[in-house]
Amino acid sequence: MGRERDDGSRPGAWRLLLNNHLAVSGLLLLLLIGLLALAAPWLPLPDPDATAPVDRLLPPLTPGYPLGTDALGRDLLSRLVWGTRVSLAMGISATLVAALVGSLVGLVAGFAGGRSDGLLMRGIDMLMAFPYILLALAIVAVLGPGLVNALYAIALVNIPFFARNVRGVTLGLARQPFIDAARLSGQSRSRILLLEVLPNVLPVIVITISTTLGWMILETAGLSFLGLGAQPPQADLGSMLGEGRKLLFTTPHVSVIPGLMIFILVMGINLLGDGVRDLLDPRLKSGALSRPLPRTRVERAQTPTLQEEPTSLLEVRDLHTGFSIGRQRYHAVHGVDLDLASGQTLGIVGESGCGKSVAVMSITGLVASPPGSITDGAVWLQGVELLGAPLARLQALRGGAVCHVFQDPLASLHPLYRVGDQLVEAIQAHQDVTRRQAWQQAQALLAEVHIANPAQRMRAYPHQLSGGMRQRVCIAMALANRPRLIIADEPTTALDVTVQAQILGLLQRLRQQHQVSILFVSHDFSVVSALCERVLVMYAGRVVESGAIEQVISAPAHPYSALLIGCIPTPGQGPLQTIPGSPPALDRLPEGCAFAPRCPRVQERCTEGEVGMTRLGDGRSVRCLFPLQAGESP
Amino acid sequence: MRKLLPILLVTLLLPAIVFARTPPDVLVVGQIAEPKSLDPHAVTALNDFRILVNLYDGLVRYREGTLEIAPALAERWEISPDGTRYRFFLRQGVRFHDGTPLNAVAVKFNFERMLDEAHPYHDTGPFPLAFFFSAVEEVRVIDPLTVEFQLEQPYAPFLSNLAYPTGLMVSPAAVRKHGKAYGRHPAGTGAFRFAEWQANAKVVLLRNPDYWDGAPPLEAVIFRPVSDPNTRMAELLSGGIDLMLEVPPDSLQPLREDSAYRVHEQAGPHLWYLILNTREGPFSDSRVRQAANYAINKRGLVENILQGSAEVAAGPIAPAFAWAHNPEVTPYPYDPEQARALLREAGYDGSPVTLYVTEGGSGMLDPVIMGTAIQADLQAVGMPVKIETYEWNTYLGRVNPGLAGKADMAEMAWMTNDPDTLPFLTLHSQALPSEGGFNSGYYSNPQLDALLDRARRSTDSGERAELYHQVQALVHQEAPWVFVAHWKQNAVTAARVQGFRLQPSFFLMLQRVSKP
Amino acid sequence: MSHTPLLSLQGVTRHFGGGRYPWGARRPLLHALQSVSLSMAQGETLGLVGESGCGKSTLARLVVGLDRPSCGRIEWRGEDLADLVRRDRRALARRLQYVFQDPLAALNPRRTVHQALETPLIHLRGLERDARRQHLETLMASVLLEPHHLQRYPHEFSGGQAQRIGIARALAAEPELLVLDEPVSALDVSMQAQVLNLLADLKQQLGLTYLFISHDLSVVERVCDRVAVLYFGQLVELAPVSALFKRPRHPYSDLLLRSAPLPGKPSRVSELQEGDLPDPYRPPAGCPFQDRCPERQARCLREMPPLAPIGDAEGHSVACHFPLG
Amino acid sequence: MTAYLIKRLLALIPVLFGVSLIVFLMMALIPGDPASAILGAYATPENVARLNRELGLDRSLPEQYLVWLGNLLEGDLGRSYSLNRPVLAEVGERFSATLVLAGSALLLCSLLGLLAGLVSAVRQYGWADRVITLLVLVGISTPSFWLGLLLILLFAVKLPLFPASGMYAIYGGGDLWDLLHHLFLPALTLSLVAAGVIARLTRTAMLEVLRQDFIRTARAKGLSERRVVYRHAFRAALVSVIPVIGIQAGFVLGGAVYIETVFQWPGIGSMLVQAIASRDLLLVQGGVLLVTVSYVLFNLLADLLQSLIDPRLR
Repeated sequence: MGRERDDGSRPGAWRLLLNNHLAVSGLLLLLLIGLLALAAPWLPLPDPDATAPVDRLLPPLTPGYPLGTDALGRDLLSRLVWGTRVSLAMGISATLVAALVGSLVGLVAGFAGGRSDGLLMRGIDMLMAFPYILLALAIVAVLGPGLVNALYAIALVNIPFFARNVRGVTLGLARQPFIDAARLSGQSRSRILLLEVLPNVLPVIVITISTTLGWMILETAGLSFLGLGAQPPQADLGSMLGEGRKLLFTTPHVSVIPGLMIFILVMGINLLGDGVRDLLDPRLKSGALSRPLPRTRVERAQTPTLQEEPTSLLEVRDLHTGFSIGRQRYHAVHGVDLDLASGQTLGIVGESGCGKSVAVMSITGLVASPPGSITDGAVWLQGVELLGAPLARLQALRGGAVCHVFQDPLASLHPLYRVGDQLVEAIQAHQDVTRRQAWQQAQALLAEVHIANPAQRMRAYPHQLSGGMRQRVCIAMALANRPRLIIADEPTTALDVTVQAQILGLLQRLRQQHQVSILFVSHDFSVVSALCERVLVMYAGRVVESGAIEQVISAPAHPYSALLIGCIPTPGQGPLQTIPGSPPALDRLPEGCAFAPRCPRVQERCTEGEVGMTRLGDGRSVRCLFPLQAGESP
Repeated sequence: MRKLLPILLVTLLLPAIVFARTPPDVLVVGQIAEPKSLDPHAVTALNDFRILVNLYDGLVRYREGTLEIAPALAERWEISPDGTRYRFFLRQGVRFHDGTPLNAVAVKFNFERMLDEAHPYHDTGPFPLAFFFSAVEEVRVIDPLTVEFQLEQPYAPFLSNLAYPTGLMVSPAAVRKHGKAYGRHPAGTGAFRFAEWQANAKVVLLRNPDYWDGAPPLEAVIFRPVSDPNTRMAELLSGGIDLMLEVPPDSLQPLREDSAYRVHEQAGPHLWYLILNTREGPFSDSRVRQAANYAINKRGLVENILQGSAEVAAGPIAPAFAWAHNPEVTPYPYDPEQARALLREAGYDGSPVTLYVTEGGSGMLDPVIMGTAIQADLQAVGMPVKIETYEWNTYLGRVNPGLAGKADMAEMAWMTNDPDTLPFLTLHSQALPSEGGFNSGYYSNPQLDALLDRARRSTDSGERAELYHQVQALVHQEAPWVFVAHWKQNAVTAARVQGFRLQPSFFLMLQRVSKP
Repeated sequence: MSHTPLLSLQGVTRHFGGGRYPWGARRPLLHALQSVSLSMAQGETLGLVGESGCGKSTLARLVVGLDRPSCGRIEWRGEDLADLVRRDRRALARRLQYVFQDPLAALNPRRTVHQALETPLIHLRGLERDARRQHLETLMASVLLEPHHLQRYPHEFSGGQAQRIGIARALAAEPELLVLDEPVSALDVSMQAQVLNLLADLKQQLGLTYLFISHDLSVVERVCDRVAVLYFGQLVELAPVSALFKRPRHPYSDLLLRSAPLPGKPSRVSELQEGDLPDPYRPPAGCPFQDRCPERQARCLREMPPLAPIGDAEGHSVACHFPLG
Repeated sequence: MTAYLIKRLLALIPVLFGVSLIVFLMMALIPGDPASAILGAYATPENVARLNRELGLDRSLPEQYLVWLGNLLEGDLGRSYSLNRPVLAEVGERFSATLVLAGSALLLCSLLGLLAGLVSAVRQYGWADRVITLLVLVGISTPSFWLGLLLILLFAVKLPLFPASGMYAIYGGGDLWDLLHHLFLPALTLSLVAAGVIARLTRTAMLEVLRQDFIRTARAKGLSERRVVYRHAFRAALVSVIPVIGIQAGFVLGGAVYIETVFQWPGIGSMLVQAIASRDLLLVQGGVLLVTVSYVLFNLLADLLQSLIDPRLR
């Protein structure tokens, strides 16, 4: 899923930002304040520095002084507007200075690595270890007070944030293959830093700016508050606050008004900053940072009724699962049916993005939701309709009657818990046993999946095991509660070929010993054929062919199956076959047969109307109007 | 998790119910900062003096409510006709808090510790204000209760210097015992003795029941440093302190109207002024200097900005020195027209001038706001002013070496104990920065020099008064400064504090205060 | 074929870490490659197979100069590579190029294909603007992409297309030898076929030499002339492809062959196959494969077998005390 | 682990050395000197020179630094000019107060931040999330120096629930309740910003972790949602939150400078402000060193805690 549409959001960045209500309110707030500040010279405001001691400390809403006056009788509204102008300019310039210097330090440290990195970062450590206000105080004391010097001080104390953030990202980037590629393209180090690294670091710099700008305005205000910033009579928000603080108990408005202004300004910046961060941070993109629900959301138009008593262990009917991202709807699974009898093995084969994983994850509601949702169909497991079952029922079945083995065993195991604890947890979730009993059961399970030294391995953390052992642990965990069905989603893809063979052998044995059914998902026909009796071939969210594995391999009926098999290099075969073009976008499925645009046998009828499944006998069916005959090549 | 929060809140709020007010007979004083040391010879700040004068006595002191010299540890004294020998007769039976007796030997120890670099306890210093007694040539023990000072030359301010905290008497035994740590283990003869000092939290003094001038009514005095004026105010309002000093002028008005508090005010020997650079720039012309004096609305400053917490100044000698003050010299009136005329006459070209402003500092009142107001006034008569603000220590570092090449005007304030000190140290031509003085504006006038020299030598107070009257008139006319204000010190006490009075000396005398 | 090989490695070793901390403790030493010697003739395709962590990629990075060997020597046409680079920083990149495993990660997401392909033309070939434009078009055509693709960003391409761009960039330098580091393992089968066919065509057209790294034996068998089997940083078998697939002599090669799944054939390996790779921080004294070897004998635990010629087929050598019959 | 600890502690030495050098240089560059600071208005060049001689400040700066360094190795931080007291005594007394304030603020901000972030993530887009998000935004957008004053005005003056300043009651008190009572307002003020930062981070980390494969595994095991969130996700999220708490230690220690002044907390922050104002080089030097050490130790503690939770870091 998904890599192809990774950056689909980019052109609509503005629109996305505008979709974020908080960010928009922040933006509006800032625009308003910014405009006011920019327009200060043309606004009908009295001179902000004109003193009138007689009119001092007038309360707000006094005629002629909408916000009242300060201790010298100066108009607070006018000072506020002019002061905001100064504060904004200060905050922005300090941020830019800090961003420039800090990013440079971070880039160089992260890219050069080694000793220069150590040296630069020790320097940064020193800056960070120094209480920042004292540092600023000392700098201003050395340079003398004044806006520009306060600006330098604030910029200096904020350099570490940029340096650290940028260094972190640069460090990661420096190990990226594309940096090696640039070196091999003959670019010099400085050019690589400037042309290859910097553009990728820029979002981080912008994010850091958006998070520090508000902070810097607060800090500058802090310095001015201590009298080290703006020089009288010039106003900035901090010095207004500082001048007013002495009067806090008697005439609070003199300090509350600039205080509120600082608050609103910084709030606006932070709101907008959050929006910008959401937009630029790749982790937050496309709504990925929403909390997935305990089960996939089901939005079926109607609850399906059972036509006939289900005979198989698992029956899936007309399953539709999709993803909603923004206004786009991606149809990952588009009407899938499958049946699996007790003790049977069924393989699902297809290329990445064909919906095979989503289909099997939908069975127990493990498709992340949002953004995923099941819009139609039904799933019966042992006679229970899973999609409509209450969560507690589903949780009792998960890990009980139906278990999962996932693709990446390292990512699938909790990195912070010992393997034994994770097994015990799985056992205790479904069986009423003591921890000691569960521990013993778990150890027996490890022995059953042929892990040497199970007693010792129980105490190991996942990262201390090899890939093959981790996958054995995952399988042991799946076996913990004597399941009827194991759903294995590409369980060997991340493993080495020798380990893959072992795991396949293990699954084969377990199936025979425990009479457990296996639903096996893979992109690799060879792997499926090593384990499964029957196979489904999926393309663009649909099953295009199903049947016994030997028959499908030896005489594929769907042109897609035939081509896919032809792509696999086998000894003594002619030139490799290829499939022209690429799979259709899931949000714009073509009418008719989804494979039609790439099919060498395409006819006009293929692109008109739904193509249904055709039964071919022998338990085989195909979704093609012109299926291949045995021995025919596409 | 969900239950934790309310429990946390309740436990934190619980002690609020038993909110303690200060008990009777214990006076809590809100200070502006923590004392540096309780060794009277080692400190220079008024904040520290406020504690010390309750812990120690000097040979002489200021008479209650005046700046006149009165007997203290010395019952009486004699001055030789040439004004170089002072003989003091000590009070009998006075003991330091550590039990050792106060006698002539102890007095001699006190002065020699400060002045004699070879003294075994000179290293318990430094003694920054020892130069107050630099005229002392020798201290002689005549008999156990008689001590004599030999001066190098006549020095009229000597007595008032003795009344200054630098002249307070410490216990030689305690100095010997604690050495460099004496400042934290003080022993004097005062109305209160030292009990406890918690860093940045409190200094506790307890009643001295054997005080020679009668034991004070208060059982204890606690000095609390609260450096933030708002917090100080909050403490006063919430009952955490009984006596608050240096209340921001704007906070005084509501307190005056509140019967729970009593506001005290007292003018003192303080002057707030602007040093003018008479060596270069526009202020080298006395007409421009006068113009500045006319242009600045001093009454406005005093009444509006300082909220009546100061009086308009006319010249270098504060009215608090009643005997030396010349009542015929009146302040320059606020007259922008006159100022403009004088500027025109002097041919001032409207070039901008630089004003040094400090952010704070002892006796500087509200320097930034005042500087800003002055800037506006001068601007109004066509003199553009550029302000440069500095933190107090940096400020002194820039102003004391002289303004030449840096600035045309600088804010300054002095509190002195004798009318001699201020003009002698800041206007005498021998006091130029290059000579080690404070004449940062380089004012030089042989006539003034002669007047000051004579006043200093004279031991006849009538003659001195006459000379200072002339000084006042002359300096007013010549306007080497802009004379702005004499500060009225203020304090607020809780209503139940009785017998409290501020002193013109700005010292905080608590011997007669009670709090039932 | 000339007598001096195009590329030869002599006793190339690479380890990471080692030495001591400032306070005296020993810094762990990781052996990535141990004394590998092999040579390549012009025009051949040498396959390099082995499991993850066996040192395949380390070897590849050494060959193209992205890394330096800890000891040993790499020669290009009999000349020391290190010397060559010292004289001309870019000399290596003009002769040897690299195609990465993850095609998208090897392209800067913020630069267009045009920028990516133009870089070697500027820095390695020093071409002028017009010449570059022409070259870019031929390059794109040679990897079967349209000229308008030049203006796109990497994320707009599928994995197969992106890998073709990666190949185009490597070709832009007009190298003689291409190091292909698992060029198809990140791709779907259909894409894999496209790329493999393309590589075969290019080799024929341009007379390239390939160092083809893969873990997939069926792919290696199709594209390679000779195969080098790497296990735990050591070369355990080197043979012409037909010889190896017909009759592997090292037990590890045999295991690899038996493990590879084939469509329609059930697995031929026991799930009980025990043992893991040895700890790279503490390599065993003898043969690294001892733990997993069914033929293990006492000698294997003590003595590391040297790579020695064996049997009938020319150029077949194996590092085993007891090679399979 | 020991090697790691030793390494970290050794890395502390150059940082401390650098910091002390910076302080020394900075204090040398600041105009004004301790003698003028002590003498105030009476600081004539003559008096200043005399006092400098007595304070031993007439020596060259490198010489002074070497003397300081030599004394430091003997455990002597010198004598404060302005307080006429050993620096170690003063700094020690002040530091314990700062530790109480900063430590409890750090504890408070971690607790509040983690709790808020957790609730906010679990109830994503619910009203609790909205309220917390808003509060967090308010927290990180308020100038803390101003907030402290407002809190005093509200909770000490208008509504006398808490004392306005100090660490213990001035009369009586002195027990733990008294301390907590005085601690509440300053610790709250000091922790608010950091709590906001931590809350945001916890929320993001939780949401990120909830997307991980091992959470899917936990669900596939049939675990209850409560267990999935609190036992599996929260612990994993902690791993990325803890180092940020370490960094927040720096902010809290830095922020203590304002807060200690406003609440008259007898800590090292307010001491340093005064020490800089009075150009008390040795006092500044000693104070900054101690703050630096504690910052680094806080971070070390965070790292140790992190490796305690995450076995991969051991």
